[in-house]
Amino acid sequence: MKIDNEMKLEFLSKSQNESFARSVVAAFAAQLDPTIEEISEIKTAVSEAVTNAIIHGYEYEQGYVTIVCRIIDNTVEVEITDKGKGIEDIEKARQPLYTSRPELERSGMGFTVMETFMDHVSIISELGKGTTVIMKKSFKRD
Amino acid sequence: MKIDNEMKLEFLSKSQNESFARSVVAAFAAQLDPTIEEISEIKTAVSEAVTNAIIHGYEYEQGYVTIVCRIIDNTVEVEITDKGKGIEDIEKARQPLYTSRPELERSGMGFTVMETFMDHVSIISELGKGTTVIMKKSFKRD
Amino acid sequence: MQVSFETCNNTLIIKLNGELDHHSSSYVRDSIDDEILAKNPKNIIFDMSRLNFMDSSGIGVIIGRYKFIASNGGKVGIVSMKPQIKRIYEICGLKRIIPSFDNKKTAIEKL
Amino acid sequence: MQVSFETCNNTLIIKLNGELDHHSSSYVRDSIDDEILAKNPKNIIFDMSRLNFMDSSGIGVIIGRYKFIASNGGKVGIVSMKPQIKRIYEICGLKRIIPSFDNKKTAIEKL
Ligand SMILES: Nc1ncnc2c1ncn2[C@@H]1O[C@H](COP(=O)(O)OP(=O)(O)O)[C@@H](O)[C@H]1O
Ligand SMILES: Nc1ncnc2c1ncn2[C@@H]1O[C@H](COP(=O)(O)OP(=O)(O)O)[C@@H](O)[C@H]1O
Repeated sequence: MKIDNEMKLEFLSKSQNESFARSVVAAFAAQLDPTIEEISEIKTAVSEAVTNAIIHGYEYEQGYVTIVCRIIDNTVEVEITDKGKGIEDIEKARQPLYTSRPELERSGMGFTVMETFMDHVSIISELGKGTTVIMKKSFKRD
Repeated sequence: MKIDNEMKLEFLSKSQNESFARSVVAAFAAQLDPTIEEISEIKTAVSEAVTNAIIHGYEYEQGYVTIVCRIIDNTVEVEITDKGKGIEDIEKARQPLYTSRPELERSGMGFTVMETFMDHVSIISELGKGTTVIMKKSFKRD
Repeated sequence: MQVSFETCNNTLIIKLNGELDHHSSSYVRDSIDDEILAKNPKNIIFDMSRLNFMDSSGIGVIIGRYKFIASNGGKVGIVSMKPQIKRIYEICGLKRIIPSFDNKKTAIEKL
Repeated sequence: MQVSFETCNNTLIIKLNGELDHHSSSYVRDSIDDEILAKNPKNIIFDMSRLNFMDSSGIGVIIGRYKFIASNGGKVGIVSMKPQIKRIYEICGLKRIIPSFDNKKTAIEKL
């Protein structure tokens, strides 16, 4: 598997960087000539994972969020990492409607949105160490 | 001096990443509400420095280009680094029309463009180690 | 992100302009809650014709307002969703509790 | 980046559409040189009405074509530069060797 292109983005866990982060991934994925629909799917999935890093990972404390993005053939791979609190029960976290922060009016649908919009979503997490969400999406052309 | 926001971008020294890199810096600087003119000035300056890293720093070999961007008050600070060949004579390199690669139809105006469009440009370089170009631009708002 | 309002009989129309994510959600939430407190509408309609992006944080904002309005016997509708936003609305199951309409006129009539 | 051509008498009009940077410069250079070889024009005009970005790599491309055309006694002009591009043109001193015009008609007449 030859990596055709790669970038890494690190930024402060400030909520104003959510729109910045999703635009950067969209700009990088643009080299695969995605449709407008595919671009908004990636943007939304990235927005969910970055928001989770800021709210749940760092719980609004300051930290760095890292995004690694790779293009391999016609697939974009996005890895979003925080060094925050970690997830105790990944299976529970993935369930639709489950949220640990209902008081923040979270819908509990973040992982469901990521899974619907991307071809593949996996989560690596360790309590007290942090979380990495790995997402992949292929662009099939005719 | 409190850093209000910060990001770091690393990407492969491929020419297709020139437009990606300038868009990312522009998207990050957008939080200072720059004018369209100011945005195109930053984009152009970043494009010059990133192109230099790819052509002169890595001489088309594969390497990583790093951009660190900081917002401090109403100033954006951009640091563009390569771990390439380095610059022997920085003063000569800064001169308008000087280029070490005329055979590539380089105009030798890259540093002049950076200096015109940004408030401050400094260069740190070591032969065989690489080059960092540091640029600053303030947005004065009444 | 901008939020503006219009009132039509006992219905408050909330126009969202920009991108509704976690960052803009607190501003959007506060603006709407202030207006609901001031105008005390029975029903509310979200006009999304100028909303260019929304993720599940936006769904949280809508459900929050829905719960309040519904608990007072009112109804909530959404009009003019762009395709990306319509998909989020469907995926998140909002469809089952909040009807969507093509335009404000039908929404006000049918709510 | 797209490059298209139009010929008017002995003048080749080169329309640039997109962003002219180092990445797109080799494609732009090759397209233009092939066309010059095929049509052998006396003068050339760069139509920049649809060029949205240019840095000093683009200046290198223009100067390269200018040198070839000028060495054969021809002239080079530029039309319809957007403000950002006009500033690069001025900063890089292109102004002294290549005149700029508001539109193609005046450029063809005055070149
Ligand atoms: N980066 C993270 N760090 C720690 N916990 C997380 C992270 N991402 C998700 N979680 C946990 O998984 C739960 C479900 O996430 P999600 O489906 O995105 O819903 P929501 O963000 O609305 O709570 C969160 O409530 C949180 O407990
Ligand atoms: N990142 C870099 N690494 C090594 N050399 C560089 C770098 N940036 C600039 N230079 C040197 O400085 C010279 C002048 O740069 P510049 O003004 O941008 O003009 P140009 O790119 O057209 O040559 C280059 O020709 C090169 O010799």
